[in-house]
Amino acid sequence: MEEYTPFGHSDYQTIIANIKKFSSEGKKTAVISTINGDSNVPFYKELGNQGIKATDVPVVAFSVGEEELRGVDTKPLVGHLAAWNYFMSVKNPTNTAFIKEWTAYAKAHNLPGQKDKPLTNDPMEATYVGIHMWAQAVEKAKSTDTDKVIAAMAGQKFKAPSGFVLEMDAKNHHLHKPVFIGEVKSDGQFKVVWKTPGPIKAQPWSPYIPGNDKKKDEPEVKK
Amino acid sequence: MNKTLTARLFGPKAWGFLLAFAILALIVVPLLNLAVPGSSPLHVSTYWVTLIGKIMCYAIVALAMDLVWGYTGILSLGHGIFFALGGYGMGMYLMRSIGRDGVYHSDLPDFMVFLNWKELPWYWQGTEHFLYAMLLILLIPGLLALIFGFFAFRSRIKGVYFSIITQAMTYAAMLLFFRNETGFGGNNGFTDFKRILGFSITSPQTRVALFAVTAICLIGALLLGRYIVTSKLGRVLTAIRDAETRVMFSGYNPLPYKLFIWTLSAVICAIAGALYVPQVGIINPSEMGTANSIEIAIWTAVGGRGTLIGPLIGAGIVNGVKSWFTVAFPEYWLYFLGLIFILVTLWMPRGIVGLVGQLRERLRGKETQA
Amino acid sequence: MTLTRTLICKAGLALCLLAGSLLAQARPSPELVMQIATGDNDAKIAALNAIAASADSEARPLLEALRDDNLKSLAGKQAIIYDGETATDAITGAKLAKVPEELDDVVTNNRVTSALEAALAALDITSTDRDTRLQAVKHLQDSPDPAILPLLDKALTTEKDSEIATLLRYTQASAQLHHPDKAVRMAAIKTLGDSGDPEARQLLGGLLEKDGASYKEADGDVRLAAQHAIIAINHHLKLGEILGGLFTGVSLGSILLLAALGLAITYGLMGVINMAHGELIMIGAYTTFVVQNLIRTHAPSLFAYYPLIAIPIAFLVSAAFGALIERLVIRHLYGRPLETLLATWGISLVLIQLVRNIFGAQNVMVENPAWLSGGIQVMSNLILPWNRLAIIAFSILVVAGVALILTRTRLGLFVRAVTQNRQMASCVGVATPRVDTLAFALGSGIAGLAGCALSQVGNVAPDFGQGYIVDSFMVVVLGGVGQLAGTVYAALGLGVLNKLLEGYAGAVLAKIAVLVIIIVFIQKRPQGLFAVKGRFVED
Amino acid sequence: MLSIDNLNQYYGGSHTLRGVNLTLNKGEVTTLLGRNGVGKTTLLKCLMGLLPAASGKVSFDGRDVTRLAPYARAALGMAYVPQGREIFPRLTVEENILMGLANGKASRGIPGYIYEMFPVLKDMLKRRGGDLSGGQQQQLAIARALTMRPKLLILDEPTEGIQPSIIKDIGNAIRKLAESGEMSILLVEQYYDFAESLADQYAVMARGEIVQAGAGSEMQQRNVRALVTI
Repeated sequence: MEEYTPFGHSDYQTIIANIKKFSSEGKKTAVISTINGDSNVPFYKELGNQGIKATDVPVVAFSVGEEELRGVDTKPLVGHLAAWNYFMSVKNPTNTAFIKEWTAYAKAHNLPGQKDKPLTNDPMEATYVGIHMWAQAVEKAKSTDTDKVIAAMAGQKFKAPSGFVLEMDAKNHHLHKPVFIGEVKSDGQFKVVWKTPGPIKAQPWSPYIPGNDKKKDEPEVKK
Repeated sequence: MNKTLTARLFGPKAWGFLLAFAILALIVVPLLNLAVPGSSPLHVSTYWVTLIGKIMCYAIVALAMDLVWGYTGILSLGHGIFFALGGYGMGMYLMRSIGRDGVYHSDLPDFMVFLNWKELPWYWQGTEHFLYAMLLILLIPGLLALIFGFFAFRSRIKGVYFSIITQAMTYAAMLLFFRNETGFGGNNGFTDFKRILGFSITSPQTRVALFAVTAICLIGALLLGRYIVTSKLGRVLTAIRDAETRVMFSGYNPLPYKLFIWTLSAVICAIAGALYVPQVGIINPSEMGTANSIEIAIWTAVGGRGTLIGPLIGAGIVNGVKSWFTVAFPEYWLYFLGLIFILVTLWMPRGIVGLVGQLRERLRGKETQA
Repeated sequence: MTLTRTLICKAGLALCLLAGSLLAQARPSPELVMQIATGDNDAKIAALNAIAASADSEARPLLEALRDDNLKSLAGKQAIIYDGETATDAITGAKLAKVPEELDDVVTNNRVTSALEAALAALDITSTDRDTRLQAVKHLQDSPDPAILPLLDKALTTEKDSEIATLLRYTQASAQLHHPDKAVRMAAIKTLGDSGDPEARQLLGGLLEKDGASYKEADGDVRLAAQHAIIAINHHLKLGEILGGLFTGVSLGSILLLAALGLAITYGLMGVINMAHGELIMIGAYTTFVVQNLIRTHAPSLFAYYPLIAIPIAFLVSAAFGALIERLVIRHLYGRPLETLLATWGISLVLIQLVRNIFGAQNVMVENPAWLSGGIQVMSNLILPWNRLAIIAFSILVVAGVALILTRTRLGLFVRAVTQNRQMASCVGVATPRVDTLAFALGSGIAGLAGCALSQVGNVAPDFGQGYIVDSFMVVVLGGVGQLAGTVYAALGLGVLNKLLEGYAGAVLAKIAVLVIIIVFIQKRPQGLFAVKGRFVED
Repeated sequence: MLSIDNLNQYYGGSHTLRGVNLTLNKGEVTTLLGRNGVGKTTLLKCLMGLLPAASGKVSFDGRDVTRLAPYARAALGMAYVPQGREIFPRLTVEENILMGLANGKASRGIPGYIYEMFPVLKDMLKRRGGDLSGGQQQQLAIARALTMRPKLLILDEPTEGIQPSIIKDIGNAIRKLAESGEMSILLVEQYYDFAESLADQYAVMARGEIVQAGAGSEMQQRNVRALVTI
């Protein structure tokens, strides 16, 4: 079953009803949610109020993180899952420092919302890593010229808040990152229930989709 | 009032301005961009060429809007659809021009490969031919406007009602284009263009050529607008704007007049969209967003409705300020835009052109007193 | 999942039988405790099921510790319950003198949590508190396991409450489908068939499956009964689906109605196209958010009632904004509807940015209080969420209130008179500018009420009003200007139509179809559903 | 009571009122006569503030009201029964009459004398104004104006398109109101006999000007009929 909604859709009654019907037909049901942005709130509210529990029909979201859950009452959502390369709840010294830095920044700049409840999330971490890597590459290239920096980017390493040293693939310039799966906790944070042992190689093409085997993960070298 | 203003704007002085603009756009800017080295302070960078080219496209749209709103009193809140359709028409041609140079080296556009389409949908057939694509750019928005306008005007839907249903139409089209199944690249739209008519789309020469073509179209639209508003047709349109019922009692059927100007406006919009896409390098359904179409109206209002030069000034100023504001004070851009909407409608009902006129009148009044 | 669970249950049953008498009251065996603390997830589930079957109340501290993340393991050798202060040995219950340092969390996943809830429910089934028992039996219903049959039998003998007893009998029947006695099986099938529950359909379907060449259920009579029961359930489910579809339509309609009602007033009265209407809704929602936060910090005891407290405040705040907008801007633009449209669009942009600067661009959390969370189970496959029911009721109240104001008050009389003939109303002494301001404030206040209600179903963010503006206009235009009844019918009609189409075509196409239908409809009837000849329709 | 002093008004390019002067007295009926399109209705609209005066002055009860909004004039005691009645079509008869109380701070009941004067309205209180016949609507419009307890009643062609029996009723009502001595009445009429029978004072307009005025008793003698009929 595959359903799409317009951007900004706010009425998930029918879709939730369809999910319930699907799961009541005895198939083991999980929901993969690619809902983006604001629509997550009405989706999860409806999910909670229609009595769908994570223990019956778990929802795995690909774009719901700490920031999105800020606007949701998480109590009914405990146990639903999200997959990211970083969670705020990851415990390691780099992350502790990262959160502290952000908290101080949000307070100092009086960011609305953030100053009362500073949150970090995966896209923030990715940007943080990205900018640092770029800075390293600029230092290495000793120039801000685009092409030189691109060349210097290859193989850059950076100790990320996720707790691992990330590396930019020397050939396809994707990042090697760890993957975490987290369960929503009642405080809007995630409890990591599964993780990769370390960063995994970035593959733009999923080997699990037929037809992708011919697609190359690394571009041919430009002549 | 309108007539005298129009006449004045097309007096010898105005022709002089037009000529100066043509020289500037067709000779000076290209020279300063291509021939003057980048280190020279006189050099006009490609960024500026693209930005001004983009704003000229907006100016054409504002002019098209003015023909229906300023001169005929029909406010469209959905002109974005015609702009976007023109853009999509051009985009189809540009996608096909990529050929096998895409990421997947397929005959199909990249997004179709990505979405596992096996062959080109029927409505994409022939879009690799430039002339056919140009025909589509004129015909599709034109036909849509003609059909929509025919039913709306025949039912005598006017004023706010008309505005709202144009908004609904464009909103529906946006939702449609957001779908991957529609065959226009879903929410990503078209991008990564490589060449146009065999020329590299990113080369400075192509950019300057596109810039010049846009300037020519702008001048053409302006002359066409002038021809229309000074003709008998133009006078009927203004009469429809001011008192449609009286026009009907005088024995005119307003339908063909309104339909003509509405369809023409849509086609001009589409041409602007087609010129816009190769310059900015992307077209996606957000061009059909509600806010975009309403902004078109404000360009026209800021410059001055019911004048030909007003919309061009309005589009130029609002978008010029926008490019500066969104970089310098992104936080305050919406305040600024919102206040323009409020202040212009409250205190400058005739826009900047009207303001200039008012000032001039006041000045002249003082002179005669003295 | 069902299959694996049954297998594990069987393993659990075996363990229990080994452990001795079924309902023994003794501490859970050290093997079970260690299995929970250090075993893999399957082992944990097996152990939890065993505890569920034994319904051993002595196991409660262990289960609760697991639920609260307080169960720890020490180097995989010792299971320890650590509540943040004291540590006790999970097997002996003895308090440890010193809290060990290297405690490992016992990690659970959704499957383990599910088994844990069932085990806790098994303990709660004999609780003296009715709600606790009800919750417990609902949990058990999800995992009917022959191992807990004795437990259910015992519970049924003492259960006085009919609702709980029905659920218990249903759960009992689910567990009895493979009972050796044919009569018991037939009775169980009948109970399940009457329940109308989709889960029961699965269980019954299991009887009809073939295991190799022969049916799993050898007896033909039983199979026939099962078939009939399945048909009965299907009918029941179909009915639930139809009613559910209707409800979602009405629910969406009530939301559209709330969003559009204020607009119907401002547009109907003054011909003002208020593009900032959505932002007035947004202001109502943010007011609700602020009220929620203030009550949470200053009067937590009233928290459950915060939406009720927020209702009048949201009304007043939005009404004040509306009055201000009318006085400062709209007042100067009467008779120029298209200009009003642009100016109010400008106002909406300013309001959005204002809220963004104060509250941030992200969503803010507006919680459903307990009485607006969850729903009422009407049929096995039909839950009516409380927040949606409340909004339907609320919209009825608001419409009734507006109707009363318009027909029974002086302001209402003046508003109607001004709508029909502004000049004459002025000539008989109606201070029209004041009526304009008040009417605009009323319309804006109703937008605030809508915001308050919408905060209970959707997200609250600075630009969320934009999502409702197109829909609201469609409702008003479709309903016809100046007609409250038209607005009500249009909102409900659009809601039901939208949901009906969504069932066939999906959300995106349904939305497009509805817009196209409206555009075509307006061509046919430019005055809307219930048109009265109004001045503003013409110009 | 009301004095109009050198009032001028323009519509588009044309000069519609040219230096109009007129004074109305308490307890008197003043009839304003003239052919179609000479500016009678324009003058009334200027008096009520529905049209702006370009120059000149209107004073009422000693106050300058030239720049006041219609509702402010109504509050001072000016009541207007326009041409074509302009009752509120979708309000009930009762609500239409109640609108005459719009000035009052609290809502009072409909005064009893209204029903004495127009008994037909009493049976129709719940009907919608738009459903009434022309004559009934005219009575309703006058009733609405009288509910305001005005000091000046302005009537624009109350006999237009009305059956004779009702014209008689209306004439009687106007006479009675004038005789009560509390109110001044300005009556615009094309129906000469009706005007003459009621006039204490008259004025004739032509091309935006008052071309003749005098006491009602002189109308016949000065052959006013010839000035207003074609």
